[in-house]
Amino acid sequence: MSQGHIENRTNPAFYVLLICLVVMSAGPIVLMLANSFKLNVDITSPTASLFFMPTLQNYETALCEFLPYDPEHLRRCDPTFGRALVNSLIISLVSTALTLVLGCMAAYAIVRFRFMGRDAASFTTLIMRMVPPAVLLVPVFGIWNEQFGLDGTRSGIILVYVAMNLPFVIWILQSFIVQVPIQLEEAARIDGAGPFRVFFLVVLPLIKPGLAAAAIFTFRVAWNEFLLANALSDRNSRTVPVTIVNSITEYNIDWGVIMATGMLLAIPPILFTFFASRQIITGMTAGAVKG
Amino acid sequence: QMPAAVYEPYQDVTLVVNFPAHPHYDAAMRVLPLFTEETGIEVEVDQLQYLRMRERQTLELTQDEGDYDLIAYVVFSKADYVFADQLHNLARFFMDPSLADPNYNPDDLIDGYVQNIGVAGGTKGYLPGPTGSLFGIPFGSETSVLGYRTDIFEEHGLEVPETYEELLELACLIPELEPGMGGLASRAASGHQASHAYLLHLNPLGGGIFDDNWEPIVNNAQGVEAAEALKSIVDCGIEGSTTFGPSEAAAAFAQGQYGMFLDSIAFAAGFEDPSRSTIAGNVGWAMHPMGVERASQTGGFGLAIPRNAPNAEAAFLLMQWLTSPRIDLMIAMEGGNPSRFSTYQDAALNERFPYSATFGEALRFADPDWRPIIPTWGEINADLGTTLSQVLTEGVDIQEALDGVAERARGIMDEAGYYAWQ
Amino acid sequence: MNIQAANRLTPYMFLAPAAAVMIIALLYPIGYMVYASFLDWNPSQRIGEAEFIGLRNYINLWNSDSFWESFWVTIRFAALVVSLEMFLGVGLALLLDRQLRGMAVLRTIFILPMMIAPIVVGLMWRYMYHPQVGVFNRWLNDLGFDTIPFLGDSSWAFASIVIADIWQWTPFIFILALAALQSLPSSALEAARVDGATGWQQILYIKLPLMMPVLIVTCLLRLIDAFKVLEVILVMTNGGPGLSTEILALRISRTASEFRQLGEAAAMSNYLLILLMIITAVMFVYTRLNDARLARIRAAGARAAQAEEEAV
Amino acid sequence: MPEIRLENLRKAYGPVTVIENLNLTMDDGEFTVLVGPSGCGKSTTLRMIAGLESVTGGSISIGDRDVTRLDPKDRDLAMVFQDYALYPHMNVAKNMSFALRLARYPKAEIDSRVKEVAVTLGLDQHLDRRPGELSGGQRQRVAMGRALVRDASTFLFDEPLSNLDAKLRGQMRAELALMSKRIQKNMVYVTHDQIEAMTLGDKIVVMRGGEIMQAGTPEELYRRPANRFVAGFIGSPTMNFLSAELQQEGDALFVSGPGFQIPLSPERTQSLDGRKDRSVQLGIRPSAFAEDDGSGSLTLPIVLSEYIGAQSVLMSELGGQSIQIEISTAAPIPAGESRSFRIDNEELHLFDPQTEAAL
Amino acid sequence: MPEIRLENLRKAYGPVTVIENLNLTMDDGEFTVLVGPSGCGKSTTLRMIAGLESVTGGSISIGDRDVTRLDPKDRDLAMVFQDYALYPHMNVAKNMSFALRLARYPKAEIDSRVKEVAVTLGLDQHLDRRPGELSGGQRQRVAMGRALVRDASTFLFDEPLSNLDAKLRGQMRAELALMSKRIQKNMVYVTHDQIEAMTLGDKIVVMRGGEIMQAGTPEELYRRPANRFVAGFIGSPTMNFLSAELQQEGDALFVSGPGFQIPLSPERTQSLDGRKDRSVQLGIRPSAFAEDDGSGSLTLPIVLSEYIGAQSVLMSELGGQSIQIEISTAAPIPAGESRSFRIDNEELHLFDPQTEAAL
Ligand SMILES: Nc1ncnc2c1ncn2[C@@H]1O[C@H](COP(=O)(O)OP(=O)(O)OP(=O)(O)O)[C@@H](O)[C@H]1O
Ligand SMILES: Nc1ncnc2c1ncn2[C@@H]1O[C@H](COP(=O)(O)OP(=O)(O)OP(=O)(O)O)[C@@H](O)[C@H]1O
Ligand SMILES: [Mg+2]
Ligand SMILES: [Mg+2]
Repeated sequence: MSQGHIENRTNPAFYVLLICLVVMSAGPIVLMLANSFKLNVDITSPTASLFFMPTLQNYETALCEFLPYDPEHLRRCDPTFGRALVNSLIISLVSTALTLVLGCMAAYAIVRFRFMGRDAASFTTLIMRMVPPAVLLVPVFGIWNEQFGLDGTRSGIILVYVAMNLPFVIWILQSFIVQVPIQLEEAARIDGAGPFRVFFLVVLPLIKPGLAAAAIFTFRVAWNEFLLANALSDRNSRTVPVTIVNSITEYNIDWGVIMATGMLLAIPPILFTFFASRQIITGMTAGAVKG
Repeated sequence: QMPAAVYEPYQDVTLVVNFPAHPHYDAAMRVLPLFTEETGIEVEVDQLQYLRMRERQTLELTQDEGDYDLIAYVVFSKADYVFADQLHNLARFFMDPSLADPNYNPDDLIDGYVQNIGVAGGTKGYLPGPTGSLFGIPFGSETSVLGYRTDIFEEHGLEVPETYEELLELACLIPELEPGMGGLASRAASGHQASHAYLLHLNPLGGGIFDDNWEPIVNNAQGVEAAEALKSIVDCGIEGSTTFGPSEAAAAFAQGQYGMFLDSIAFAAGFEDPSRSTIAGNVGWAMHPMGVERASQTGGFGLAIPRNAPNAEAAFLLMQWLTSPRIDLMIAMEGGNPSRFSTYQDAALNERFPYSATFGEALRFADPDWRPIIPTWGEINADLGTTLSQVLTEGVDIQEALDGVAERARGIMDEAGYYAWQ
Repeated sequence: MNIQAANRLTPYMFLAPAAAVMIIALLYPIGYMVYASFLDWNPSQRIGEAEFIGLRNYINLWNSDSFWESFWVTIRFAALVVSLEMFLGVGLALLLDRQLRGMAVLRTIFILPMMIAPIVVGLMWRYMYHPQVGVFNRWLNDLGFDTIPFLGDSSWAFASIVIADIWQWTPFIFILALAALQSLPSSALEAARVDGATGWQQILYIKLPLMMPVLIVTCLLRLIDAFKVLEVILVMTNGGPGLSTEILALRISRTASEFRQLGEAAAMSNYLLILLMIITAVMFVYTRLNDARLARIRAAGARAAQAEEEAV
Repeated sequence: MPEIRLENLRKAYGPVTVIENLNLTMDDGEFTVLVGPSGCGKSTTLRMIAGLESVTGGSISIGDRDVTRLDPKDRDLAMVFQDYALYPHMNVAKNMSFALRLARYPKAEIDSRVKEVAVTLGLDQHLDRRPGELSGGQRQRVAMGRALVRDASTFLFDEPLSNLDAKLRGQMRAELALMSKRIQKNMVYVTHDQIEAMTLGDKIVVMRGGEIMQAGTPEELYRRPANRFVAGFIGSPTMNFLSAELQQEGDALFVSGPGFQIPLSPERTQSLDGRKDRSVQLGIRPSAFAEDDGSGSLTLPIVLSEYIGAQSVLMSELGGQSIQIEISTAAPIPAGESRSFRIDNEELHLFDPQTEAAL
Repeated sequence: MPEIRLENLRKAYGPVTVIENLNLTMDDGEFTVLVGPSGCGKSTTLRMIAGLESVTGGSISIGDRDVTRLDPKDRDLAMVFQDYALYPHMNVAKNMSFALRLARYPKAEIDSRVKEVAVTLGLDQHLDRRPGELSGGQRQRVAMGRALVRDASTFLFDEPLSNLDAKLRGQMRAELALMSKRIQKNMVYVTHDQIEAMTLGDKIVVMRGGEIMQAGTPEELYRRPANRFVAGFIGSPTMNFLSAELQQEGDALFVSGPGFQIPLSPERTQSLDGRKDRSVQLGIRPSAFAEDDGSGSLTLPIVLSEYIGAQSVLMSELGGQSIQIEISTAAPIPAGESRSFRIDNEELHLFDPQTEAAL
């Protein structure tokens, strides 16, 4: 019943503010986009203006292996981008899905059950989030290699991403699960659902906004993570962020290509965000309980 | 031509090599298919950004069985890898008649490079000497040279500087002659970049980081002079140049904002590329100017064979092939950095890259000891770099700053055990 | 509210998969790392080869000026960044919590900064802060002002990384705050409107209190992450000028990879860990105490009520 | 306190129209009760008056002011929500005082008002509980309290007593009646309780499927329902409906059906002139039956008998159609017997079978 | 279907005890109705039977099985929650079929059951709406439907009809009565509606402050309330209570107070022997008054008169205490007059003023 709000006549100041904010937020990205269509000589020029000859050269470089022709400015095509893209997609999606499922199960346990070691579990989880990846790198590499035999595999990377993101997901979802009216769970239990079905059939659908927000973030981390991916992946499982830094050598920051690759690289997470953020909707529990 | 019989035993091998993302290696990779063609050995290249490559190698080399047969390493990795006994001593291969090419002509390799990059175990541990031996072969190495704007120099009738006095004078004269233009483009950003720029001047001006007993001497008169030189160069640069890394410095020069540029030869090609540079055709090259001595920086990459390489012999064959005179030239023609004097003298190459002869000449003065290649260097370097950054941006007193660096460096060295024998 | 007599194992079953993953892939390596902090260990060694040196790493750090300088830079950075981001992120969420056409696109735009690879973000900002080429200084120039040494002066550099971080991470708070907002019971808001609450009052008295659980966790998580920011600053300033932007995470990563002293890096991150644990524990204890206090008040009220009822 | 006028009010959720062309004026100080079957649009109407639901068409004005697009906070009204809508994070006292605190009432006054209302509602023991720690009825009382502490010019109540026990409900009803007399504010009240509707309302509005069927005083509705629907809806137990025909015998008009033939009064006969031999719907309230001693017109078999203290509800049959009878009796009437009843002519309601309008 | 036994049941929330030592047996197939003032612990009792609330003390058994610590899903019961607790992300059909789907009923059967119940509840038009798009009463019906489709051995209803209109409520009541006859399952039903309690319950349990005041058949409770509380709680309008004294005059015993003196029957006199001259509480139901022609014992002034179709509720005064009278009248009785009434001796209830127990 709560759907038709009275539309406030929106203040014009709201739109002005909104436009300012959009400019602030998107400005750097627009600049990036613009630069991705420039030659380096234009990018680093202190005098170049808004007007420049757009060129697709940078994109040609980034995507050379997919092009039916050989771009003439390019002397050699790095053939790993496509493979890295596939790896990145698989690793990010799988690890996001796993993290969410495992994470919200754990969060649910912590929120809804009283059991021995509950606070300890919850606190430890948070602590684990605090360790910087830089110091984990060497132990993780050693353990993955020598003890798990997972080095160079996608599963190895997925494992570490899931572990790294779990504390975040567990903590953030806790606060969303708390808000699900407990009466719904009670109703489901009366209807004969065991704890798992209560969770998957009733709780999970209702924390969609929280899940979506967590998913956006988890996906983003998995998609952009660099340090561990570099250490744990081999040629075949390497992800895009690792390949992109190849364009940054000490002597030569290939601005155009980096911006182009950066833009291309941002497309999957943007699409992901776009669809995930549609799940952030209001009124999930409208009409559920009276009170 | 090497008889194919040498390669026969390795027909089924696929070599995995680890290369940095670097113009020289890009050039090498364009030539690489020829190797497979000639020898039947497959090669897979794993290319990474050079710092990442180093990180990965560090981890990889501790394994029992490694992934890589042949690695390219950054010069300062030499100390770590050799110390941890992770590289093959190349003597083992050069002694093996079934592997070593009699026409390899090692004398032709640029000594400065070999000493700096390839040899370990001699003087001070990281330099050549009676106790030293060879662990790697330079491949994609660089040295410092002076680039200048021929058009500007011509217009104002300027002489190409031969000595540091001339250099420093010009560095501050150009901004006066050409308002808005900086003198000498230099790195200056906090940390490694500032330190690097400082070291560029330290040796030519007669200074050094340590004396022969590992006592820090950065704070002696020469050290201070080098810092003053750096400061005056940066001060006579364009606004904001204190944040420049090499790419910004190069970009500023390429945009015509500087009259001179003193850094690695690796930048030369970029200045001639109109998609990156507005000054193509107007760049002249000269040797690194002389202070009390001529000493150009050396650095870059070398090739080595890890101890845990699955196919060490075949890897050696590839290494030898890549650094042979014929292929060295071929790679140079593709835009790589030669490792051999003969290559620099090659007429065809000079025709293609007119500055090659100058570079070859500069390399005769390549200094392998412009900074220590020891495990504690990373920390000292970072400290030196941040302290110099404070000198450049906050006007901290130079002597005081360098005294501090020396003191802390001594502490670091002490802890690492360098004074145990005293 | 729950009966958990029937199946005491249930919570453990829910927890088990996540716990297993975290123990294997996180706790175990962390154990190594804690152990490593007592070692003189360089990454070319295996852990067994490293020398045990007791607390020396900790003592060295404790006596190191630059460590403390980094430490304070980190604290300043985290405090500033997190409070500004919370403010902006929550504000933005409140602003955009309405039905407008194209809202999905608008939200995506605001989330965008978080989605760009950190290295690219760092480069972009370095580019924008560039003394000649950067947009900011070029605007200043065009408007006739002096240029600003965004990255070349220690205070400006600090401000610059704060701005970049806010730009990049406000979306994090924004998404979570938005999700929290959208999960609010709409009926309470309707009641507030009827009760005469203005927009601000609804925010202050209804929305914010109801979002609080999410906001607290968000703030905590962001704080933790702010202590771990690395790539963007690395690319932008590499910690400079001087040590003005060298936050601990950067120092840790450099100690591990540049200085190759894993033991010291581990000790440093343990210091950081201890600090964060203290912050978290304080928040934990505070909320617990608060809850307990409220419960006590209510219990007292209830007892009084019961006593009265019995007396009647 | 000015009058509220709804003009051509329309509300649709997408394709579903739930309020259709509603016209209603609630006079200054009037107590209006909305009744109607579940889902007929009572809450929606209330929420539109409150400004919580956007209006699809038509207009709402309070006094001379068109408030159709005004924000709830500017309409100066208090409301009890059907689903309570308590603030989950505030205790009972805070819930009740929220509006007053927003309006910056002095603290002492807030406290005294809250205290007073809480005592009336029997909530004074629970003032520092959160809603989650209350029983259903207690929550509803908090919702009620939140409106009662206020000074608004209009009060909207959406089934405010549905979850209270009879006694409390009686008290609250009395309280509301008193209040409505005392403060003379506009009150709009939704209820399913006949007694509430009858005793509280100055005017009762019967709705059905988003339309108003009849609006008038309680007695009007009970005595002169405008159509079959209102007749069936008002009064409990509900009116019995029988298919019948109007038959003329001489001057007299009879309603007759299988098994019965009841003469109509002369006035009735006159007004129904021209309808003779037409079929009609005959409505008789269960309470219209009175036992008589055999002289009455109807003898009915008792099929089922329910005794609810001092009163009996009987199920019977008339011409194959089952009817309900409610009479006061001292003792239960056993099922299976037959009894004789009479019906007052005034209590006969006739409706057109097609239009369902009263004749 | 086996009997449910609550033994020494106790429930406390921290320091607040809400159920105190409850003992109750609900027989196999019995329809038990819980009534009591708001907040007395009805819902809590129901929820403990369901297994949703942990038990602080005592035990619950169903048949021979002690279920005190059993999970709800293993108790085989269906429940209508007071606050509905609908699954907001499922449409009406999904809500109703959830339990059946969990139990893996064949799809065709699920569909037919849901369809059937939905028709009964008048929800068949709304099967694919989400709860958020329903009116309050429609939601309550969905909650009801969710229980009705099930095959459970015990049904728990927590005020399931409170938000429905009279007509629908009547239908549903009939439906429930039928169902309880037909399927002979245990039903426990919480309501505030007297009619529901009286007509549906095989047994009514009156609670107050977490304790049982009286349990028995509806007639028992109405005719022979065990104490003043039950007497006041059952019956609507509520019983009038007057402070009085027992006075003996000769053989006859009188209850008398200021302004009245009513003789007691000889049986009564006998059973009250030994109490003479003691003060008592006299209870008279409003419906116990009957008009007579002046010969009666009481002449009362009519202070206020409310006419609610076929019946009048009168406010009067007796010895300074206000009383309520309900009588059937054809026409409204004007206030201000005085009328004469008689009271059947059977309808006089006497209570001990201290213990409140019936005498
Ligand atoms: N979490 C809680 N903490 C303290 N007291 C509580 C809590 N939950 C319920 N109570 C109290 O327990 C008592 C019994 O509540 P219950 O819901 O059983 O009442 P009820 O008989 O169903 O009332 P209603 O008819 O109003 O629904 C109430 O007085 C209520 O205030
Ligand atoms: N969001 C919606 N979309 C479609 N129909 C809706 C929506 N909300 C309400 N309705 C329908 O509007 C009608 C009127 O609803 P309303 O809540 O006004 O009924 P009501 O008269 O208050 O009923 P009740 O007595 O059951 O509370 C109902 O039939 C309901 O199903
Ligand atoms: Mg309603
Ligand atoms: Mg209840």
